[in-house]
Amino acid sequence: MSNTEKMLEIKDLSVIYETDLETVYAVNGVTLSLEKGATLGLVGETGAGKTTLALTLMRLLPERTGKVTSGSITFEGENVVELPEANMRKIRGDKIAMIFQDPMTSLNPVLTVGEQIAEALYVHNDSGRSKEEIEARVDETLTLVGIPPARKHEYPHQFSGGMRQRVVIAIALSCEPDLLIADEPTTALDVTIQAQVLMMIRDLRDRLGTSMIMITHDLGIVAQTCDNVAVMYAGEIIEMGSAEDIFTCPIHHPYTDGLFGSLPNLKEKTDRLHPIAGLMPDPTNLPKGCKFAPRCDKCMEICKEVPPEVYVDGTHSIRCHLYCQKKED
Amino acid sequence: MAKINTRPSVDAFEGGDINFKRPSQAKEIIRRLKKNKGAMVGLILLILIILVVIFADVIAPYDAGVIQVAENKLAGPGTPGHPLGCDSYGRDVLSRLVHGARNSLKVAIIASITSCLVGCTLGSIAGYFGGKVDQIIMRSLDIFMSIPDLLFTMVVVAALGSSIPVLIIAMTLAYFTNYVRLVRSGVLNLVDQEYVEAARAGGASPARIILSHIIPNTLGIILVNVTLNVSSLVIYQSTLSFIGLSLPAPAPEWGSMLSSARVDMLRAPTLVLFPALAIVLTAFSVNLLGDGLRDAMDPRLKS
Amino acid sequence: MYRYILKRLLFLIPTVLGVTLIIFAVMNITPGNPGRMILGANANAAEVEAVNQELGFYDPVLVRWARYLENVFTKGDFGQSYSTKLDVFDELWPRFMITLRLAVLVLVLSVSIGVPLGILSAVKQNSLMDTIPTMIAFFLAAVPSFVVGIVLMYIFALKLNWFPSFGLTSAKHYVLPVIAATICELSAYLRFTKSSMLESIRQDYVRTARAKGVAERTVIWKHALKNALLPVVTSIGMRFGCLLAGMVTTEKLFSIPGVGSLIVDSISLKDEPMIIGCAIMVSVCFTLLMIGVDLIYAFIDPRIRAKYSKRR
Amino acid sequence: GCGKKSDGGDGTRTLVLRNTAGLSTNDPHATTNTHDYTVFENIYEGLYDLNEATGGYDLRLAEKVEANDDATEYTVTLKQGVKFHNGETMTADDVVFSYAHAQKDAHMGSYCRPLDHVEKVDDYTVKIVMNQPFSPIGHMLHKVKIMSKKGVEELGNDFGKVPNKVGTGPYMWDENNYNPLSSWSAVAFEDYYRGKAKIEKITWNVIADDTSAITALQNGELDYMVVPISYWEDIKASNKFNCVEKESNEVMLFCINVESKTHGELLRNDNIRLAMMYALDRDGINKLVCDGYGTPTYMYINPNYAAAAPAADSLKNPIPYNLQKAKELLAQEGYPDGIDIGEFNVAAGRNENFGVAVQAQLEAAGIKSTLVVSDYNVAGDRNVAQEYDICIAYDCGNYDFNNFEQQSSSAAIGLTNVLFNGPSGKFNDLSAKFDEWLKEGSSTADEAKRLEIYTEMYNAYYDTHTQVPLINLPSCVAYSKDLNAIAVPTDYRVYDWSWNS
Amino acid sequence: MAEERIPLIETVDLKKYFKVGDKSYLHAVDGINMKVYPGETIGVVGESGCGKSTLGRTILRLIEPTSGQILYNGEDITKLNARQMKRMRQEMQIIFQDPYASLDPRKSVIEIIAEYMIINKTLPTKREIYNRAAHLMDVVGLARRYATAYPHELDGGRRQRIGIARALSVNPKFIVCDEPVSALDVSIQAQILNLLMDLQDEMGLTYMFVTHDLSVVKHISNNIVVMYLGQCLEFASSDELFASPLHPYTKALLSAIPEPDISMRNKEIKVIKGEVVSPVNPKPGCRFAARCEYCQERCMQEAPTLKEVSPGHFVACHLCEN
Ligand SMILES: Nc1ncnc2c1ncn2[C@@H]1O[C@H](COP(=O)(O)OP(=O)(O)OP(=O)(O)O)[C@@H](O)[C@H]1O
Ligand SMILES: Nc1ncnc2c1ncn2[C@@H]1O[C@H](COP(=O)(O)OP(=O)(O)OP(=O)(O)O)[C@@H](O)[C@H]1O
Ligand SMILES: [Mg+2]
Ligand SMILES: [Mg+2]
Repeated sequence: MSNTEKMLEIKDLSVIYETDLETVYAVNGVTLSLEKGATLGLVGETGAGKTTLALTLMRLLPERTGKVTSGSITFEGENVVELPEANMRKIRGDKIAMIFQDPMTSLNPVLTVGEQIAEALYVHNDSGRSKEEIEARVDETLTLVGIPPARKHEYPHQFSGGMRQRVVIAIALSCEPDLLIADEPTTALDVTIQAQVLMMIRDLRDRLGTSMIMITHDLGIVAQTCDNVAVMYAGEIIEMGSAEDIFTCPIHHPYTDGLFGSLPNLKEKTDRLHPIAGLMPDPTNLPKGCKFAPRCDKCMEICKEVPPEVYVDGTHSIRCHLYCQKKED
Repeated sequence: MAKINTRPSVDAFEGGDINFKRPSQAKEIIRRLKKNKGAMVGLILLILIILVVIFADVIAPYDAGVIQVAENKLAGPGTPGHPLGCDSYGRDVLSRLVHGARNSLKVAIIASITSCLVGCTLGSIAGYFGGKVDQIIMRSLDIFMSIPDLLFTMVVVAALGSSIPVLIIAMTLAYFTNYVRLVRSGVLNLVDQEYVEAARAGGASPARIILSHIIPNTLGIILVNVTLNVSSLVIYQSTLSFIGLSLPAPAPEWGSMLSSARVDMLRAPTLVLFPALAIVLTAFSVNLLGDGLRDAMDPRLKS
Repeated sequence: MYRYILKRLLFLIPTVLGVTLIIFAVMNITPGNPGRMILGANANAAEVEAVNQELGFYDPVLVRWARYLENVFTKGDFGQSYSTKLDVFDELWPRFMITLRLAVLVLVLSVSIGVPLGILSAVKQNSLMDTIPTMIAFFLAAVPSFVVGIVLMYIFALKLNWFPSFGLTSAKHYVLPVIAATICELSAYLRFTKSSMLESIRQDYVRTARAKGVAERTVIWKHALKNALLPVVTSIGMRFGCLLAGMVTTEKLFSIPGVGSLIVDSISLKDEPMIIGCAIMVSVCFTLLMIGVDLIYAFIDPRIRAKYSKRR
Repeated sequence: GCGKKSDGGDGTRTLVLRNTAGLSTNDPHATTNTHDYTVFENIYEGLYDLNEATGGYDLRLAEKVEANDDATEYTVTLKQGVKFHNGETMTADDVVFSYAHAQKDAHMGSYCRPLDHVEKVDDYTVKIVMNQPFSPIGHMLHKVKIMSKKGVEELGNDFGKVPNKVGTGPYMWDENNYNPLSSWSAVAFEDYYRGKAKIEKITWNVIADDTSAITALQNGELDYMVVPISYWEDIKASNKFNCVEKESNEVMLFCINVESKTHGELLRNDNIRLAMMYALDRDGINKLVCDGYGTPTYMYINPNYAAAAPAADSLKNPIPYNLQKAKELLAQEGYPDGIDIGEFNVAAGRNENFGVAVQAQLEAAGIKSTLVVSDYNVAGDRNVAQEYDICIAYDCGNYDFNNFEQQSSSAAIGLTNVLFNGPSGKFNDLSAKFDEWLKEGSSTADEAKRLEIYTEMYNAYYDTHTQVPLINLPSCVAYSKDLNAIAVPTDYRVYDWSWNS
Repeated sequence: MAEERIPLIETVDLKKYFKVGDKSYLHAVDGINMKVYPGETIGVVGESGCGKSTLGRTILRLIEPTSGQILYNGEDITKLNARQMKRMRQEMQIIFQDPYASLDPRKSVIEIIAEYMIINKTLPTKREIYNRAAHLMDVVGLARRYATAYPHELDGGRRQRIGIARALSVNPKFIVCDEPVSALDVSIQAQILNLLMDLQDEMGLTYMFVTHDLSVVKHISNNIVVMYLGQCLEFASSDELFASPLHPYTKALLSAIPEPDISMRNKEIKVIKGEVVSPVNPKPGCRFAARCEYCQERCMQEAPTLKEVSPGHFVACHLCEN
């Protein structure tokens, strides 16, 4: 947090999926930035566009269907959206790495774990490391994530879910990336394993000074690991701020309030939860005003018609008419 | 992701009367199918061919078997009264093609369906009951499968003599094995599905589970296979004709028309051309349709 | 692993039993007349009858089946052809080698063209590189192989006189039959590889590879292909097995003395020992091939390798 | 590999011939297949040789053949100085051995049935002892090939499977090219007693398929070929070949089974059979099936081919095509709307073509039938077993009316294979008479007498309308312009051929 | 705790072993003794693969138990024949984890809900059955316009409601909820939890609630069973368990929950080392021994049995015995 240099700036990014049958508006005008060494938590419900955003950063959107319709992503001074594929390939895996959600399917079943980790090292071998050096680095990375290096000759199916996720993390970390995108890295894991993996990610991040985007829908994880938090809803960032802003500040976007209301509390006995009514809007047919308006219990007339501006209070920003109006008043 | 289609309101059954009308899921498939140009071309061609089959007697100028006149021997296409010419017996080619469509398609379609029925029955028994039953069925199937299709068909036809029922039996025997495996693996997948377990939790009997849950859910892939099989059977039948094992001489059938026209190939190339075209066109359009169906049923393949 | 192979090899015995029984049973529906075949057209009925009696031709199927098996397993004797009176095996073997040579050529060609084309059209899905080969494959899949053969013969042998139209005596002779058989095989491989490849390209691990910055070529060849090959290998095994008996039309058309034409001839002659010999030969081959396929599987896919080595 | 290609003139050019199937053996006594014999005729020789071009037999390895009075013993003087391919000289021992060998094998044995044994008189004389007088003995003397006793015994079990040197013919098996499945060669025998053949080497290629054979011919890969009729016009028009077309001795027959278990009653009705006779339009059939190259005929044997056969005009009541009359007859028998006479048994291939044409003609007269096509052998068996209502039969290789005796026991339909002395008794008397005629004919040494008997028998037979000749098939042969060949339908003798210089 | 109340469901030394390979058995459920009282909810927590679902399914006899008894109102249902079991199925139902896989994709919503009633002929006519199905849709909060929709057209939350309506359709007393909310987003999860609790209040249902989410289980359950490798390690009332967990595994489990509270950010997490070991032919001794930081010699040899350490609080651990 000492260095306030921005390493990643996303401006007004919109992404759609266009298929024969329909157009999905997955990301709608997202503006975000990330400081060097910081961790940003990205939370939101299923289909909010979190993974799409991450894939856009990696330029890994499905070739024919996924399209960036507007905006820019500036990573270390370069606009990722317009970068030629060859240059992008240099960044991928080396500068930006990604941990995928499902450890069961994201490893190639027919290659050994060691081969899969070494691959990124071979691809980004600018310093001309020898084979031995690379193998040594593979061992090192495996040790880092707590797997005995001797097991690098084994295949993914010989590992349990937790260990596979560690391997996925090892792949991402092998080239010491500047930015690590973790897309729900623990959703598929058990609580105890999740704790192990989260601890490890936290440790590694702190040790290596990597910036990180942690995508999750678990507010608990965000609270435990992130410096900044962005809440996504229907492809928009509806609230953003430091962890303190989100977890301690009394004012929130009604959706964020709803999220907190939905969580059963471990400390006090609650009789009823207070969830948000209804469902996310159909991403092929978004409401024209505030996207949350149909589910909002504080919905006003204006919300249905006009997309809200962003209310900013220091590091805390909320995209809601409630607060914008207050400010104007 | 959640995509909510608004169905015609059924709120009407509030008062007690339920208008239980089930919108067909096939609609969605048809909608996707309609977007597939190839499949539509195939479908239209196929419909035309089937119309020809149905109205063969109306379309064909002459009775297929009867020799017109010796003078017409090998009359070229465009001869008055014989738009596609005559064969070496002076028979009208158009009439024989049209009547031949009946035999060719009848055998292919029926054999495709019977092999499907036999295969599905065995496959679902093997898959659902598992254990010994499965072992016995699958081991015998292994033996069956190790005899190549063509060899088996030839032996059967040679033993029983060539006729439409025998061809159907022979082709069924050659093709049912695919279905057994297909359906069995489908059933094995489905038996582990939670909705099958849910049905058992509700007290459903094995028969009900197979009939109302498992079969409908494997139907799609079975249907695709039945379709594609029709085309391979049309070709298969022509292969049998070529080696002299298809329907006996005077019965019009594309394969035997083709192979008997071969001796006149130098004098009358169109005699070979027309039945060949008929076979290719039919198989081609069935393939197009079958492939389109598969894509329509598995939309993942497209994007 | 060895135990597993051994077990599979042992399964050859029931296979041979089953295959022979099936063929015996089917042939028994309308039996031929071996005596007549052995003695030729000019022999009189009494002589024919005597030979039939001697052969035990009037015994029940199961008895004949058991006798046959006894000869096969105790003496390695597959009987004598009714029509040529040669040992079935002696007659079969040279023909089998001919077919095998042809089939291997066809396999190599069709796999080495069909599979890459399939990969190409999967990778370039919906581009011209996809539509054109796919459409051609589609069309060819609808053409019976003997029609392809006839057309080739008409053009390249008769009209252009580039290649001979019969036999297999020189390299030139192989060209037309191999191409004719390849064209149909090839389109099957193309379609199959394409769909398998499309399936595998969609997998998450391919995305993982891309996320490492791996070049697209490597992604396809190293990550997607190896997984996509598994089902293709099975189909290669199956199709090759069928090819051994299935080149009948090509063999007939180009007058090639292979197993296929032997089968057809024996069937029309009701030369029972020959038919059964062919069936056993082809089935055993098929079973061996499938064992081979399983081994290749294990070689490609560590999960399956593990399954075999565990199964002790 | 193949023999050297042409450089013409010097006689080293290899003659390339087509064989429709592979060799099943090279033991001339172990097969009766035409496609094997065509080859053997150039390699092995008998005491007699058939002269296909003129009909009748020539002396070959026999110098002289004399019969005793009752024609049961023949004394044969052998040619001297005849060498086998292995260098041995032919003696009486070899002849005795060869006849014994032929008698042992069922195939050749059927030709030797009336033969008792052959005994050696001296080194160059043998005595052939018959069980009964046997007029077609010429055919036997031709069919049984003389082989070197030593040569055969040396080969033991391999005889028939490997190239041998046991023949006396103008050509001997080429050991360098012997693939019975696909291709084999024979080279001229240096010490052939009639002088070495003019053509140095022959190669036979197996080409089963007609289209590929025609292609090969057109491409110059074949020098001589019997051309299927449907290609004949093209071949002639190409002007590249010497083309010879003539009548062959192959005849197509149409048979009605009066003893049929299912339709016997109908078929025993003389008028219905007669109606069928009237319905047959031989010219139409000829045009459809033989492109008009065949010869419509009422003769069981082509008189032009046979040395002793009734003349073409010896038939008293040939029935011409008359559709009207056929219909009238049917109506008269109470079937104005037509009848169904059951199964029409034909063998696949050429017979099938005739079947299709005949079936249609019968149908035009209101006589319906169902074609049952099966493999040649299967169809033959069905005919022998009388499992048909009507059928197409095919007869060839009759060079002598005398052979009727043989045909009567053959599986291919010959005269007497149409069952006469059946349970219905329709023609039982005639059948008995037949046996007499045949016996008398075959044991009569006097040829004029024999012809008289046969003519009588032949008229009686035709008048039953149970088996009638339809067409004499044409024989169309095309051969290279470089070749001096004597075009015959089947058993060519390459010895008589030569290359044009 | 259990005075004169009769448990609705009781399992006595219930075991389910799956045969894997020739001689190996997978001990999915290994001697579970458990009592569920009417109107209460028993929560079952544990890591993936510890046998929670198998336990639930075995209790309903969707899987035949290897040994042990299942008492429903005191009646041993393991002895019932197919017909009696069919009747029993109307008393006991199940809601599945995966709202995608548990609904037949070829059947419309109303058909799915009506299926059990048709099978069991709960009501005499089809019309009545469909009317009741429609009514059940109201009960679980599904708009009636979805009656003829297909499951794939609906989102997870709605689908889960279908599953609930189907379970309710035969008026069961006891429902096994096999992780009914774990596939859902928090806001939807909360909606469903509320619904389940409301239904329990209204209909007096008894739940067995299987989950791996501790905060959910605490919210909904009266008593909690902590399972590990097919065995019950700790059993206590919900409040008791969270207030004073005894078993080292339970403690670690509780500390591993990430809480949405940044003040807890630097709290000590007791990370359990290692992973769940294979349940195939387990070694003797305490199942948790291999991962336990307090593991002693004795734990490796002798399997601890479930003992009541304080009223209503049972633990299977040698350490906690005294
Ligand atoms: N390849 C695709 N084609 C079409 N639509 C897609 C595609 N991938 C995602 N979408 C749609 O885009 C929207 C955003 O999806 P995305 O995967 O980014 O959501 P998410 O927030 O990551 O959800 P989750 O929490 O389930 O991972 C969803 O509505 C989804 O259905
Ligand atoms: N039909 C079966 N055959 C063999 N083993 C099985 C079968 N069903 C379950 N198992 C095994 O039994 C053990 C317990 O499985 P179960 O599904 O009950 O676990 P769970 O606690 O519900 O896990 P999860 O949280 O992943 O649902 C697992 O190791 C599983 O692999
Ligand atoms: Mg996502
Ligand atoms: Mg479970």
